Parts: sequence; C-alpha cells; structure tokens
Amino acid sequence: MKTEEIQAQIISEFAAFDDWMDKYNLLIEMGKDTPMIDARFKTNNHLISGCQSKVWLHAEYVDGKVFFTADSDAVITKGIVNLLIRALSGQSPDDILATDLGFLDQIGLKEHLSPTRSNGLLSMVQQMKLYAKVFKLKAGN
Amino acid sequence: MKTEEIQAQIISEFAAFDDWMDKYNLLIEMGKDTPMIDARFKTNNHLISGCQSKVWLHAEYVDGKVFFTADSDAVITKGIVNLLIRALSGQSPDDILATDLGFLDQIGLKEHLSPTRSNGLLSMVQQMKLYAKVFKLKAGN
Amino acid sequence: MPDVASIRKLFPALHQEVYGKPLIYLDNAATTQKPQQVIDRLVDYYSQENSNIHRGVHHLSQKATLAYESARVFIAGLINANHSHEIIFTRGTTESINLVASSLGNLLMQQGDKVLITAMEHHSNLVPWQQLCIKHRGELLVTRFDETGTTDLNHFKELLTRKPKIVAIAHISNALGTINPIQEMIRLSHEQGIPVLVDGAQSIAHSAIDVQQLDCDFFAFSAHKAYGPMGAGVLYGKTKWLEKMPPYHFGGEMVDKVNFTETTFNILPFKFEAGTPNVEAVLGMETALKFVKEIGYENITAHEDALLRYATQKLMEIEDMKIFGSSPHKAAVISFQIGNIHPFDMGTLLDKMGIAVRTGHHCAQPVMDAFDVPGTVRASFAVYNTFQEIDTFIAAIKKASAMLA
Amino acid sequence: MPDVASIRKLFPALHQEVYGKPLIYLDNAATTQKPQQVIDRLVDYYSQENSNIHRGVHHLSQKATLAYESARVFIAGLINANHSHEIIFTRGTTESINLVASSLGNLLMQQGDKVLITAMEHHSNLVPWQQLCIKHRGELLVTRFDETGTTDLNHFKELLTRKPKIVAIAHISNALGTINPIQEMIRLSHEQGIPVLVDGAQSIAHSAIDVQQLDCDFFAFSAHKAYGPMGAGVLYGKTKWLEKMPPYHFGGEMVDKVNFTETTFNILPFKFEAGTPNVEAVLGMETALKFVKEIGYENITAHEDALLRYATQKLMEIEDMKIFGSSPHKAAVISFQIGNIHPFDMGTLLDKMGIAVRTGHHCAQPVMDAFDVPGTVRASFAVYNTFQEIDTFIAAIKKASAMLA
Ligand SMILES: Cc1ncc(COP(=O)(O)O)c(C=O)c1O
Ligand SMILES: Cc1ncc(COP(=O)(O)O)c(C=O)c1O
Repeated sequence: MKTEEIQAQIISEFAAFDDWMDKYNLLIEMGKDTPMIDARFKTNNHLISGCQSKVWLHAEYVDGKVFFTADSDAVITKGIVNLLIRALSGQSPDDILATDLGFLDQIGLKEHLSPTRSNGLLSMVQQMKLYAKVFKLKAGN
Repeated sequence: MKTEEIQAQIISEFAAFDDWMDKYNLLIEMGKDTPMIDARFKTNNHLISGCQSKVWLHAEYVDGKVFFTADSDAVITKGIVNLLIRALSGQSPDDILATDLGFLDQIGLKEHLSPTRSNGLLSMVQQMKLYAKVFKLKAGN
Repeated sequence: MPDVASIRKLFPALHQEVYGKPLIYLDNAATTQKPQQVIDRLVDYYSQENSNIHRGVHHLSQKATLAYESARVFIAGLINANHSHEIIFTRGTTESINLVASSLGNLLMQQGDKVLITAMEHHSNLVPWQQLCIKHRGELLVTRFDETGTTDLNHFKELLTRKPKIVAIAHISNALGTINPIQEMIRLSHEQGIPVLVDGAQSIAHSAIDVQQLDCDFFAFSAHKAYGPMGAGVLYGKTKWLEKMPPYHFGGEMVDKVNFTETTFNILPFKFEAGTPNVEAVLGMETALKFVKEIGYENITAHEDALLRYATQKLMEIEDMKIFGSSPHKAAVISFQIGNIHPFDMGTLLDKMGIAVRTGHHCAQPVMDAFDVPGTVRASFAVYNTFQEIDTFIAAIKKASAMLA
Repeated sequence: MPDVASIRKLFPALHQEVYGKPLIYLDNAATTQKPQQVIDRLVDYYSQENSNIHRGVHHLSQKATLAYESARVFIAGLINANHSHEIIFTRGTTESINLVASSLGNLLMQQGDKVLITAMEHHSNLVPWQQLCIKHRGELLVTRFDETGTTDLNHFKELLTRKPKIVAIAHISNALGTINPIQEMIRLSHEQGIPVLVDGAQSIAHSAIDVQQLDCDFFAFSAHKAYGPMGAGVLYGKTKWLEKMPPYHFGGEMVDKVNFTETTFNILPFKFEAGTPNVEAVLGMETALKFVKEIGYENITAHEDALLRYATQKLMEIEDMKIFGSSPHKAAVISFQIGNIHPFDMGTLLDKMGIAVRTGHHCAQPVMDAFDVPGTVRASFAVYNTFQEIDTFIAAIKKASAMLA
C-alpha cells in the first residue's frame, strides 16, 4: 500500500474515537504490534535519545524499499513509533522523503512530534528520513 | 530662634507659592545666602559625595552650639543646603539630634532627602547629626 | 487553615480547561501560578512607573527606584536579614548559587580543597560546586541519604572532618520532599568555621525563614516558585562575606569610579547588581511575598501538610505504588512510580485528564540513580490545591494505570 | 513616516501627568516605555500559559516551551542569524557581554594579551574587558575619538596591529549618539583574525540589524531598550564560537548527564541558559520586536533622524549651548551642557516641568573625562516622540536656564 493510503487508514481508525482516553487506549494497543527491533540492534548505536523516553530504531534496505524495526521503553511512545513505522516501512526512499506525516496532526498526536516534546519522536522521524536519504545515495552509486 | 520656629518660618515663606517653578526660584535665591564654607575646608575631607552633585560641609562648636558652613556645585542642592543650615546651625546638639526636619516634606522638597536621590543631601543630614553627636560626646568629657 | 476557595479565585491560570477538563495544577515545585495582584503589579508598573532606576533625577526614575529599594527592605524584613544591603537581587536561585560559587568559591578554594553538599541536591546546587572543585583539583564531598530519603547526619559530620571550604545544602529537596535539618547542619559546620549556603528554592513559598536564627551565611531563592514572576530571585548573604567577595559581573551601576586602567566598585548591594535591574520582576516578587505573608506561613504549611498526608495515604492504597522519599520531615512533594509504568506514559495520560504533573529526573539525576530509576512522576502542592483535586488525581492515576498495565 | 499619533496611543505610560504637567519622556536611551500589546502579552502569559518549560510533558509546559522557542526563531529571523541556536537568551546586554568576556575571554587570553575597545564604551562594555585584562596581566587598548565624538579609524587600525585577542565595540554610543562604522571595523578586525563583539544596546530599537551581513561574531542587546520588558536580552554568537566556549553558569536544564564526579553539558543554545528561564520577558521581547518590525526600521530611523535634526537645530539657537557628539553618523541621542549650569539643576527643573531627561555620566565616565565635564544632560528620542514635545522641551530649557543663570 502507498503511504498516503496507510495514513488515511490510520486516520479513519482513530476517527471512531472522540475521547482522548479512547484514542490513547488504541495507541497503547497499537504499540504492541510494533515490528520489534532485533535484540542485537538494541544498543546505544541505535538509540534515539529523548530526555523522557528512549527509542531504538533499525533500518534495512531490501529491493528498493526501506524496512524499519524499533522499540521504546514507554508504551505511548511505542504506539506512535508503530504508527510511524506503519506509514513509512516498506516504502521507497523517495516516498519516505516526500511524505509530510500530516496524519499525526489529524488524529491529534502532532504535539508528540513537537521539538519541545522530549520523547525522541521528532529525532526518530529525522532519523528515518536520513536512512532513506543514505540508502538512496548508496543505491545511486 | 528655636529650630521649630525657623522651620515654621521656612514653611510660611514657601506657602506663598503654588507653582513649582516659583518654589524653585525661591530655593535658588536662598542658595545664594548659604553661609559659605571657608576655602581651606573645601577639600575632599569635607566632601559629601552624591553621584550627581557635591556638597562640602564644615561644622564648629561654639558655646554649646553647632555652627555649619557649606557649599555645593549645584544651585538647587545649595538651596536645600541653605534650608538645612538655617534650620540646624546655631542650635544645641540635643536640638539638632531631636528634630525630624519634617518641614522639607511640607514644602514639597522631601524627595530631595530620599535615599534614591543621588545628591548627597541625605548623607549631609546624617553628617550634621553625626557632628552634633560627636560634639556632645566631647563636651560631656 | 487558609480559605482555599477564596485564594483559588485570585489565580486566573487555575480557571482554565485543558483537553476539555478543568486544569489540576500539581507542578508547583517547578513553578507556581500567580495571583491577580502580582499580575496587576506588573501592569501598573509598566503603565505608570516604568523607568530605569538609580541616579535618575526625574520623577519616574525616583518612583521606580523607591519602589525597587522598598522591595529590598520588605524582603530583608521577611527573612529577618540584619540589613537590607544583605539582599542581593538576582535572576533566581541558580544565579544566586553561581554567584557565590564563582565569587566566594574562587576566593576560598585552594588547590585540592573540598566542598560539601548532600546527595539530594538539584543540579543548580551541585554542578556549580562540582565545576569549582574540578577547577581547583579538589573534591566534592557528598552526604548520603537513607532509603527514606533522609540525610545521614552522621555521614555529614564525618565529611565535615575532611575540612571542606564551603557547605551547600538544600533546605527542601525538590525530588524527594525531604526537609533537611539545616539549623543543625549549619551549627555543625560553624563549629568547624565553615560557611553554609542554603538552597531555599523549595522552602520560600512553604515555610517561614529567619536567616539570623538559622545563622546561615547565604540563602538563595527564586520568586517564580513563590507565586512571583520569573526573572527575580534573591541571594541573602551575611555582610561580612559580601564585603569580602569580589563582584562577579561588571557594568552599569555596580561601579563607583571608572577609567581605562582601573575601576572602583560601588557599595553593597549594588556591587553585585550589574546592568539594568529587573525592576518589574522585583516588584512582582515583593507583591507575591506579601501575599504569602498575609496568608501566613503557619497556615500555608498546615494546609500543605494536610494535603501531603491525604495524598500519601490515598496513593499508598494503589497497587505496586512506590513513593520515593518518606522522611519524617517532608514537604508537599511526592515522587512516585507504579510497577514498571514509565513516568512519561503516566504523565501523558494524566495530562489528557487535565492533570499537570512533572515526570523525569527533576534536575536531580543522582537522586534517580540512587533509587535506580530513570525518573519518577512528581506531584507537588501549593496553597491553592484542594482535597477534591487530590481525589480526582488519584482516580486519574488508577485509570491510567489500568490502561498501561 | 510612521503614524506617531496612533503609536503613542499604544503606550499607557505616556499618558500621565507629573507635577500636573503632561509627561514628556526623553529618557529612552535608558529604557523605553512599553506598548499595550507587550503588557498584554505578560498578562496573557501569566493568566493562561505560565509553566516551567523544557522537558515538561503537560499541556501548559508544552505551550510555554513552544512559545519560548518560537520567540527564539523569530528573533533569529529578525537579525538574520544563521541558526536559531545562535540566539542565547540572557538578562540583558550587560549579562551577554559578561558571558562572552568570561567564557570566551578566559579561553582566548593568555598572560599579557590585549582587548581592543573604543573610548566611548558604556561601562558594561568596558569594565568586563578591563577586569579580564587585569586578570591576565594584559592591556586594554582604547580607540580614541575626535572632538565631534567620531571614532578615529586610523587609531583603531594602529591598535589592531598590536594584536588584541578580542575587539568589543558599541554600535551606537549611549553618551554621544555616535554610530560607529562597525561593518568596516569588523572587516578590519577579521583581516587580523580577531573576533568582534558588537554592543547593540542602543541600536536594536533604532536600526535594522543583519548579523550575517555585518559578519560580527557576537551581538548583544536588551529588550527593555526596545519597547520590551526588563529581564530579557540576547546574545547572538556565531555557532563556531558558541560551540568552543565553555558554559559560564551551571544548573538546571543546561546539563545533559550529571553524576557527582562529572557533568556533560546540553547542546546549544541550552548550554548557556542555566536555571529557569525568564519565559515571560522573552515573550514580551518577541512582542516588542514584532511591534518594531511592523512599524519598520526604515520608518523608525527616518522619524528619529528628523527629531534629532530638529532638536539639534533648536538647541543650537540657545546661548552657551554645548552639544557633546556631532558625528556625521549620529543616532537620536543628544548630550549637552549650557554655560556652567550643573546638569543636576537642569534635570531637576525640567522634571518639574514634566520632562524626563537623564543627567550625569550615563555610565560612560571616560567620555565625560574626555570632554572634562562631570556630566551632561541627555535627551534621547524614541518612535513615539513628537516635534511638539521638542518645542515644549526647548521652551522648558530656556525657562530653566534663565532661572539658573
Ligand atoms: C551602549 C550600552 N551598552 C550597554 C548597556 C547596558 O544595558 P543593560 O543595562 O540593559 O544590560 C547600555 C544601557 O544603558 C548601553 O546604552
Ligand atoms: C531545590 C532547587 N534548587 C534550585 C532550583 C533552581 O531554581 P531556578 O531554576 O529558579 O534558578 C530549583 C528549581 O527547580 C530547586 O527545586
């Protein structure tokens, strides 16, 4: 599926809920489906450090697509990590670089990507885009 | 004359004027009557330094009374110096120490004795009272 | 007991909703909200009195100078300083401590010398001393606390025998709530001839301070933690020290005479107040502390203690609850963790229910290390908090815990 | 030309009487009055947004942090900094300069090294460098100015050959109004590889600043001189310097990791912002600078220049008038003396006629020494001053002179 379609799907999944608690319940549930990073990659090298919660991220390049696995020590962070991975994993570097992840805004989770939110998610997005750029450059050689 | 009488007299002299400019005109004129400090006393030793204007003060003790002479480089300061000298010069140490100089408030010049006014007048009053205290102590011996 | 309902009315920020829920503000150890009179004081100042102060002959400058200097006199009286020139206006606690660490620190410290602190210090009362010790190739001595978060006085005494040059201690720990026995610690230090700085950031809003009775050499606090504006704080220092200490910032009215080769400095307190002072914030601080004085420290302490006891008891009923800090002498600060729920998750969900708490290390990483947690959730109370708020808070924690379990 | 009548309406403090006379505020070089939107910004902040910032997960903390960091981005844009982390929030110009003198100064200076300034510096851009030179047994090099108050560029070049480690110069002199040719002075210094700090205290409210075009290494200013609140200022620094420089205050959020033996510091700009920041004042500063930007620097400069020319011409018609500072490049600051009338006397009488001017040495004692006067009367204009005010001012001077003659 294209990332736009996935993002639209996520929006509709959240649309069912008005209440913040219900949204976060869903998010917490979703966190459990996060493609888990292989234990050997769960190192400081793969750590994206926010001040409050930690995120580990790994990326692989297979057949022109980037595949992400990750983990976090906080379950809400992990829920959002899962959304990001659903939206971007398995996409081409160009698609990853082009998308603006506005869906987080539409489901009311934009604040988690704020530069003032010290949970490492903004850095995670930057890191995902950086992986895409690097893979693209390497592939270009 | 007793200092209370002199102070009352000063108040009545100023009472004639409503306008600030007229009051200050009078003050400037009065400055010219200040009992001038002898040139040989106009030294750093006799200087009471404010940040904005300077006051030189000298005191003598004759027959149980304290006599002050002074000068200032600013004419308004000199005017107030003159009022202070009129009120305190020729009085006994006890009278000098007892009086509260409230007349300055009544003629609207209190602000010049404010600790925030950097014209040295507050220090001058303190200095005058200190002289009175010292003379009194010496006389007591 | 203070009339909390009336007091609450004075605080506009408390009457708002976040995410459609009434705000419950329990982040008071970080900063308190401001009563209307403090806000009004700032407005009045800028609408009618604003001016640069000291040495100005014009009306506004006189008025602003008088207001600023009267605030100094009021605060000197409030904490019972011996003289108003012992009150140095700073930006806040951090600056007050840095001033002493830099000015007195470099005066007293020789190579290899030591500074003594406790293990529960806020970074602001730790890093300046640590860096001073590093600079002089000395050593930072750190007093242990026990599992309740109570300072180990025997260890403190032991470390005193190692002859530190300065002792610096928090009156109240912002991470654990512990009230240190500063009177005793000061007495013990003075027996060895060692000056003591008290970090009063967490005490000025909560308990009466008498610097002469305490006999502390320095006392530092921030206005913003005591219902006042940001940008103002106090360093109280004994005259004998302040006179010995060299200025640490230069410029503006802190000088007396200047030419290109030398400068003589102004008298106390101006020697330590370089540049245009923050008149606005100082006047706001005065208004805030008058508000505190009017309610009365006894009343504030009584109400906050009651809130602390009530909240502690309710929290303890929650399964897997772990409270960090249970010293018999404790202020209204509760740090906790539930099972292995991440503080960030708990804080985020509480926020969505309208409840503001702090999560993380609270600028006291060594305290977190001591308990071997990455951080905690911290609720801290002020005079305007209510028992109903605590009930809502407890219910919200239970709801969040269920979701996160 | 800006619509001065409408602008004046925004300033509540301008609409008051002193001693029964309408206030004419001509002490703008000391501090400006504040427009209503700046006052409102403070009120809104404390009524709805107040919180301690950074690392807080709750709503208010997020909101306040975002507002604070947006102010940084706005100010970076306004002065065209390359990156918003090059904007360090300080208490004001004096602190900004002290930060550089202490942190970069001690990094670059070796025994016997020199710092180059001009003879017209404010004490805040003089004493920190002088004390730094004294500490390193070096020398403070001072560029002369001529009888018009214009910096002697040849002398500056000559002193540059003595290889100072740092150059620090006022953009605009607060005592003389002289606008220094800083672009040229920076170029000359850079040819010798010497970094330049510009003291922009007197320029930020009056002329557009482009730090990349100027290529200055540091630029310092205060909010309160540009229609903003007290307690906020900026140190702009090039990334390459800020990264090299050690922090100068410790505590709070400026650290990354802390244990008792060592500390690693946070990234820029936080490394230099120890303790709870003055969020309120930073937001007020942003609002004030938006106000300035909206009117437009060209418009402000044009209006103030017209006021300066008009006032200068009128003053020159007064007998025995001596104006200090008549540089061809001059800002709206006029320092003067009439015959041997004491500045204190003139200031006191003007005040009684409702006119606020500054008298004394204007924190620039060496400038007074150069002209061999104990002080001057200084009138300084802002965008809200009018030609009628100048007429009243001139009439008042004449009246006062007659009384004092
Ligand atoms: C040229 C100049 N530099 C520095 C300063 C100091 O500014 P602040 O007092 O806001 O720190 C001033 C203010 O008078 C000034 O005019
Ligand atoms: C115990 C303690 N010390 C020092 C500080 C620092 O205060 P400020 O940030 O106002 O300088 C705090 C504030 O968090 C504190 O709680």
